[in-house]
Amino acid sequence: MIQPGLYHILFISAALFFIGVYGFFTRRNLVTMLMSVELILNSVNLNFIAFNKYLWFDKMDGLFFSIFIIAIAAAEAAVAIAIIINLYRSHKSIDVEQAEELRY
Amino acid sequence: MNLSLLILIPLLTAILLLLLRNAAQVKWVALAGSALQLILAFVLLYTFHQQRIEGNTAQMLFETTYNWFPSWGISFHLGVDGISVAMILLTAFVVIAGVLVSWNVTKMTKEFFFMLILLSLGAYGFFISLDLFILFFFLEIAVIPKYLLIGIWGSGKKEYSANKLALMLMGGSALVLVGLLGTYFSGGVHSFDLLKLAQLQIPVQTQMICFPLLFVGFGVFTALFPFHTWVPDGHSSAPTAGSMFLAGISMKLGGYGCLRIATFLMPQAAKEYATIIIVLSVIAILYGAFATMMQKDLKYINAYSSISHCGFVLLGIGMLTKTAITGAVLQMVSHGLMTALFFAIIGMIYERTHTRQVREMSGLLKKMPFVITLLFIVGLCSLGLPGLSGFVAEMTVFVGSWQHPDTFSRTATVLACLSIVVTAVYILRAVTKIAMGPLTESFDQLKDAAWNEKLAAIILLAAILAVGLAPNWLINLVSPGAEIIMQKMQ
Amino acid sequence: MPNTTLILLIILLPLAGFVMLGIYGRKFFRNTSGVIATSLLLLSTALAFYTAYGYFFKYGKTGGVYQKLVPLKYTWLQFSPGLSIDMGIIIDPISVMMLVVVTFVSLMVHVFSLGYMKGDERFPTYYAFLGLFTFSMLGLVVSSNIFQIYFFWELVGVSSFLLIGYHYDKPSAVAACKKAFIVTRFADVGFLIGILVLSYSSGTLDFNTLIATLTSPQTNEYKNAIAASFLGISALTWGLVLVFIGAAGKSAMFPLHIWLPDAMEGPTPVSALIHAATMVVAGVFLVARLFPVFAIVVPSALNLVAYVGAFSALFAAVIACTQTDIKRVLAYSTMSQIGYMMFALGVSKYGGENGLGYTASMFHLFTHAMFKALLFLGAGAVIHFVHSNEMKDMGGLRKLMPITHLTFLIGCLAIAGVPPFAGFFSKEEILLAAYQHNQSIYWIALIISALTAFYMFRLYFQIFWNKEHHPHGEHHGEGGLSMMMPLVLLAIGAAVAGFIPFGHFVSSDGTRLDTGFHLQFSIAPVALCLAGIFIAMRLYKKQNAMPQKLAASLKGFYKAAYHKFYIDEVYHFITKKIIFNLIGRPAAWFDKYIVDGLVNATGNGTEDFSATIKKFQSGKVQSYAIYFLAGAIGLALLFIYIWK
Amino acid sequence: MNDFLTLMKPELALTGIIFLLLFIKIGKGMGNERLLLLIQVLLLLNFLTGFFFNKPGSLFDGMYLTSGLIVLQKNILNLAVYLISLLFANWFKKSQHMPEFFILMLAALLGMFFLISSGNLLMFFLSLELATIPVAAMANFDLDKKRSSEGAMKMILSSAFSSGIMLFGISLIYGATGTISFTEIPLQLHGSTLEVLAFIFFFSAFAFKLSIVPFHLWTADVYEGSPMAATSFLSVVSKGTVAFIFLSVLYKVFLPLQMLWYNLLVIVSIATMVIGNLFALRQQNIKRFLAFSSIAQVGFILVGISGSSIQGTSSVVFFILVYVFSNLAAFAVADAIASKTDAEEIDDYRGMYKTNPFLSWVLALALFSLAGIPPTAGFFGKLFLLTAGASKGSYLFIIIAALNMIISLYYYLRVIRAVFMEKNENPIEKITIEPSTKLALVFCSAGIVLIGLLSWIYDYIESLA
Amino acid sequence: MTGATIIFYLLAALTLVSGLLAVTTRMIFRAAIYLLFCLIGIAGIYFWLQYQFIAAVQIVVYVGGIVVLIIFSIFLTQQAGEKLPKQNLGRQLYSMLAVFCGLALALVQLAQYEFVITDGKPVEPTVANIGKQMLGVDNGGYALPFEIVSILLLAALVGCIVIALKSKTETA
Repeated sequence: MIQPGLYHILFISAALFFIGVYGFFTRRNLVTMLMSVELILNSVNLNFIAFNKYLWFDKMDGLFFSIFIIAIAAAEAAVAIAIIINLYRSHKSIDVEQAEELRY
Repeated sequence: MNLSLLILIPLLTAILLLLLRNAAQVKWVALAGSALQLILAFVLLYTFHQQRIEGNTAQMLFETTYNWFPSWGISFHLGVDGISVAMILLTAFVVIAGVLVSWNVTKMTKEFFFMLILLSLGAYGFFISLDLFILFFFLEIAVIPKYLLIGIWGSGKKEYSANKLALMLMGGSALVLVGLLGTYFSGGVHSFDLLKLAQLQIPVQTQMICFPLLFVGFGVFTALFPFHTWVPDGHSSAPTAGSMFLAGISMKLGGYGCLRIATFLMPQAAKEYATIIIVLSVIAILYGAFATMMQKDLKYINAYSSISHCGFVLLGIGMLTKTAITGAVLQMVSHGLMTALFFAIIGMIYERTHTRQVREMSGLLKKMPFVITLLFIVGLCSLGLPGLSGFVAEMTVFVGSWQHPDTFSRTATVLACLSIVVTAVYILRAVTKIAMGPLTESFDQLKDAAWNEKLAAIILLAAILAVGLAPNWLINLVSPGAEIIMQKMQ
Repeated sequence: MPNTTLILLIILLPLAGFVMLGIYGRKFFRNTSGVIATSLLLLSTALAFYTAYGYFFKYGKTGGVYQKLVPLKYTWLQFSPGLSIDMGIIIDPISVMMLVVVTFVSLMVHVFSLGYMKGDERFPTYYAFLGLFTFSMLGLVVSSNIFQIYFFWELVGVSSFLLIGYHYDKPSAVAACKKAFIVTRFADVGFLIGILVLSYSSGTLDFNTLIATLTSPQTNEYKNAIAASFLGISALTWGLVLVFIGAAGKSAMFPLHIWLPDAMEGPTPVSALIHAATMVVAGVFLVARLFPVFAIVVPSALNLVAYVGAFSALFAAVIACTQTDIKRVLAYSTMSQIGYMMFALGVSKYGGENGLGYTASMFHLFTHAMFKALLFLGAGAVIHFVHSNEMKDMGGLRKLMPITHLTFLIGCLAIAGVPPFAGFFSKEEILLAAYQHNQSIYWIALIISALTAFYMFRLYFQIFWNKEHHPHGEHHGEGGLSMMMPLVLLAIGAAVAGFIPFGHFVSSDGTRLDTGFHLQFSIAPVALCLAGIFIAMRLYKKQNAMPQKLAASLKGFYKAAYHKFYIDEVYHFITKKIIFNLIGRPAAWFDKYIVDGLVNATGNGTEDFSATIKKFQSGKVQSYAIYFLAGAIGLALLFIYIWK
Repeated sequence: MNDFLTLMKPELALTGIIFLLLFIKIGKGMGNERLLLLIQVLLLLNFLTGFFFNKPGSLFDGMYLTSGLIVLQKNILNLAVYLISLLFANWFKKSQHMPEFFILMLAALLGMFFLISSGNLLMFFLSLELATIPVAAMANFDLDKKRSSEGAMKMILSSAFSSGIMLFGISLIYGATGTISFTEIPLQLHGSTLEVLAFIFFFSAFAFKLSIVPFHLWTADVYEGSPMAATSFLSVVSKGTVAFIFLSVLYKVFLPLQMLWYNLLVIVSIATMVIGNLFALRQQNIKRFLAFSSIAQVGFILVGISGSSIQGTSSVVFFILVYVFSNLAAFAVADAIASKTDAEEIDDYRGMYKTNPFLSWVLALALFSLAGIPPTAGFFGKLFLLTAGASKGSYLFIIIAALNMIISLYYYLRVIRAVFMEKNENPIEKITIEPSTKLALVFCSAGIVLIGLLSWIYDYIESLA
Repeated sequence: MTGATIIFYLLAALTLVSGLLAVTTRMIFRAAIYLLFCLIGIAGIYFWLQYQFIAAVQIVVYVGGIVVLIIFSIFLTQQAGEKLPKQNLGRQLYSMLAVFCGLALALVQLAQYEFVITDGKPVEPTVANIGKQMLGVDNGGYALPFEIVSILLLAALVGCIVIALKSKTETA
């Protein structure tokens, strides 16, 4: 095991990113899809922090970026959940495959 | 003479039409507008002639330029030479005749005449513009009126035909557009101005790309084989005036474009591609003629024969001699007048007999001598009888084509000549079947032409005779224009 | 000098008649149109005679040679410098002769028609058409420009079309006029291409210049025209042969003759005018017009003319012997006689004594116009009387129609070549010319002259002798003065025209040509001709069974001749089966299913494609996301690894 | 401080309106009709003030940029929103949550303003989210319709996903260049493959917003499900905005990668035109139809963008201006019909000309403009796009683009055919439209006809570009 | 092999494993809990990187906010004990393929890229520094983004209220 550094974190973040993407592709439950989105956003955050820490420590752009991402994630999650709940009311289901009325 | 009048008058007529409520008013306003166009066309002819006599030898007369999108190198640049004047005269004649034969349109009268006038606006604009952009603008402006004329007021499988026509013509203009853009950028001056571009030496490589685009694009309009299939369906489904405009004017836009833009701007490529053009046009001439022979519907007959006749236009252009090009322009004028008259007459017959099937008609000469006599005359014009315009045009094309001494062009000319027999066959088959023989009983009560129809027919016939009996004025008008195109060739 | 205005008037008066009667006839001149047209033409004829007199006896000759005068030349259509269609008038012996013939015969027909067409519904139209035809024919004969001749050539064709189809409600008439137009049109294409070839070779369309250029071996044009060749034949030969095709079409030479018999569907006076005396000789006239070029430069083309003419003459004569419709007999006889004129030209040489054939041909043209018009008008009178064209409905008419009988007999004698009627002299010269230059044609010509006599008298006897006629229904005599007068006038012409010293006026090079009468030489043809008459008399003077027996014994040959050697059927096969089925139908099919099909297939294909890809828009948001990522990765891969 | 007020005037004005609406909503409330009138007046004023006291400049250390062109773009968007408030009056009056709808719409518009003005990636990202999330909520405003919430769900999830991808790209750009400022990024870009990857991930967010194939699949579903006002906002305003910022991002920020993005644009624009057209071909639902047609339109916008910077910019801005009029008019007619008769299928429009000539003509004009037929402005718009795109000299590209115009004409004509030509026993009843809507429709029609013919409009845009 | 290294690897393992489980487990409630662990793992990495502030924000917003929101919504919409429906195999395979390609591409690109390091003076990410810059107006101050986010949150709130209040208006 070598000394962990930038690349390690980048790899972790990339892996996490694609784990999130995988979840987004395969989870049929809307809430779990939303969870996958959160994973994606978190992996990006990790990227920003890592770059800020290891490369561009003279400014705090990466840091601020991640802070704002977190805020946005919250807002997005709130609206998404509101919509999901609304959908649940009308569809009586939050299975994404039940919501395929609009197509072709 | 201010050329923008040619645009303004149809435009004002169209706007006025929109404001009217009463169908009778609409008709008279449309008639007045088109009469004004005709007068204007004559004034133009006269002043043009006057200018030439006074020794004004500029390529284009009455040039006017207005600023329009200067950043693109677009200007509202108008001007005419003899070729354009001839085409404008043709348009004016066809328009007034078209308005007259549509006198009995009852369905959406206002919209109908509005579309007709809009179509004429497009044609005038096209013929007088010296800027490729506005030329294209006017070319496309005419597409929608055509579509609606066929689709709303047409008959038969009108929606299909209207669609086909609009799409194929748009396809043609799409190619034209690309060709124009190529020209625009290759010239190096970033200008759409025809005269400016003409002074440049467009690189041969660009010419080789842009010429076919332009030629085929415009060729679609003028029924270049194998892009002609909109012609039969479109013409046969259109209302009478629509067919007249389509065949009389619209198809000429293509020929004019091939000549004025493709050939004029890109002489080297025109030479290179001449063989292909000649082959295609000879195919169109013969194949169109033979296909016509098998048609049973009058409008189809005329539509297919238009393919054959427009083949002469392209043949003339492809031959690239001054006489042949003059002949091509003459053929455009002649075919425009003749086919408009033909369609007008078909319309009159159809309105009375409610059929266009040749085999369902017989002996009509007895009941409507005026209409049928004109049918004879126009048929004879179509097969190139001396004294009518078709003869003058075709002979000029033939003589011009024959000036090429090589075997290929000679063979092409001979083949093209053969078509006049086939033309005689199909014209006579149709005309004699309709006009002669025992009268079909159900047509016992038919009436001859009404005043408006007579007037329309006589106007067109007068033009046909004017070209056919005294062709020299037209040739003298046109051939300097052809001369200039040929000079660029050297 | 010729008076241009007067000559123009000759041509334009009939045109005036056409325009006036064509537009206003039905309204204002219902009954008077015949008189108007006839008087216009009378004036025209008078002027023509005056002009002929002036030309032949006053100003035509310079230094003993008849000149080609061009009193009028107006550039009608300028193609390019040097190449233009001029509307002009050329005055030379043959054109002047034709002016006289055309106006005179036309006048006769006009007069005859006053009675013949009386009461017809479209009386004004009829005279308008006659006027148009006369105008075109006159324009044709005075043409100074080869394209001008084509111009009037076509007009003649169309007026012929109109007149043949005059009884437009009769399907057979419609078919006939169509056929006439199309067949001649087909030949005209040859003419047109020929014109193109000649014009390019000579660089001009003007007759005088054209002939001058092509017959003088030192000009460049001449050298080029001889040098340029296609398929091993010089351009000039091609040009002349093609022009001759046009001429053959108009003049009903084999195998382009098929329209002529059918053209008899037109009113009989029309047949007399167009299909006997004037239009059909246009071809001969055309060859005569270009004769110097034919004779001096390309004798091979002239040979073709000779053989085609001779064959047509024989061929038509054989068929004429078997026909039962009197007008058809006359039609075939016309074809045969024109064949005579043609080969007369064909065997001729240029200049002096050698140009006898030329003179003879023109002479025969002249006399033929007289007696053939006479025969047709006579036939018209007969048909008017019995209301039938078929010989079987006739017979014994000699007492009922004495004037007709007499004049018809004169016509028959003239055409058969019995001295001293007109036909004898002209035929004599032709035979002489043939004998001098082409023996084989001479023998054919002899046979034809016997055949001619036979079929003409077969006709004559069947009409006027044979069985007794039992007229049924009302009886209206022979027809009035208007019908009889032309017959008499023409009969006089047919009787005495032969005595005109034709060679003094018309010869290949314009010089005076003395044509003598050679007794020894005439014996053979006259004997043959009398034999023919005798046989016809034996067979047809009394009603008997011999003709049938004879026909039966000839079996196949008779049948073939009766069916005109099945040429019509061959044409029918070629047009209907080959052109329609093998070209027209496939072209229409190709257009409908291939060209149009491709266009539609493009449309349908696009729609189908659009329907197949619709499943990508599945409504599944996760699939969308997969496409999203796949798209991004795909583009990234493309631009990182492939398209740098 | 003075600078702050003038430079950020459009944003401040919008914020003011948002809060005013919020207070009205929280307070005693107002009748829908009066409130709508108030909003319309406010928006009109907002639009008009956009023309005064403008000057170029930047604020917040270059985070916020403005220039004549940007102001113009904002004005165009303002105009579009004002037109929306007029055109969909029918729907607004019936809606129970009109003030909230406007709050969200204006918030999104505010986000768009910031987006156009953004000077660094953070601002870009935040305003993009601000421009998206409220729209997703708006999409759900037909609360009792299943389709509406399905559409909203698809939109919010897709956009979250696309944000994730974009952020990943941005993080890589940040890592590679060390800056998020638009002015500094181009100095640090060297065209390495990581940058290519980052750019493409970044680009995919634009592609998502602009509905570029293959990132477009959400579009039609969301358009169909959403209320017409939201749909038109999404298709006109939102797209226009993203196109605007896309221009400056490509021309300025990623200038060093020009070769890359040119080729990229060629590929995706061809794909977009073709796929958009092919899908539009067989749509029955008018909203879906317009959705796919607008995808195809984006393909054309990309052609223009691929051209050189000045002509590309001006032609795209001009086209968006035209597009605002044409697309809004089309949507408005569809909405007028749908809100009265529930007819959303093209077949329902058959024979409409008999009963509703005015609406028919407006629809026809709008569709012709979208199809690019003269004399409508769409012709000029498309032609300028193509001309700008042709400057790079790739004929095949332009030919494909031009041929796509034919396919698009085909389906536009399908609607025209239904309206004008086909016979129908029971055409749509005569529809009475709100006077304000009628006025706006007339205004749109006039715009469609005149914008192209009056060349100074284009010249003005070009002078700013 | 220092303690820090070991801690890092442990945190990494925690993050990745629980992340993976969060997207694969078929018990929805467990998925939420795995997500929680994953987020905590990330917070741990932030701590490890000595970015305490962001770590704190992570825990407060994510763990305290979003995950709770998610769990609430799970309760609202689904019985907690129920197993999630299975995704069809095709979709899974395609997803895996896409994800694998993406991951490979990203890793390769990241690995081969040589990042440059700034030569500037490090700025300590202290709360004071962050706060100052967050509310600053110039010199890279983040006041404007801050305001944008606030508007966004406001709008999100309005949107959520409208959408979520639906039942109330229905009953009213």
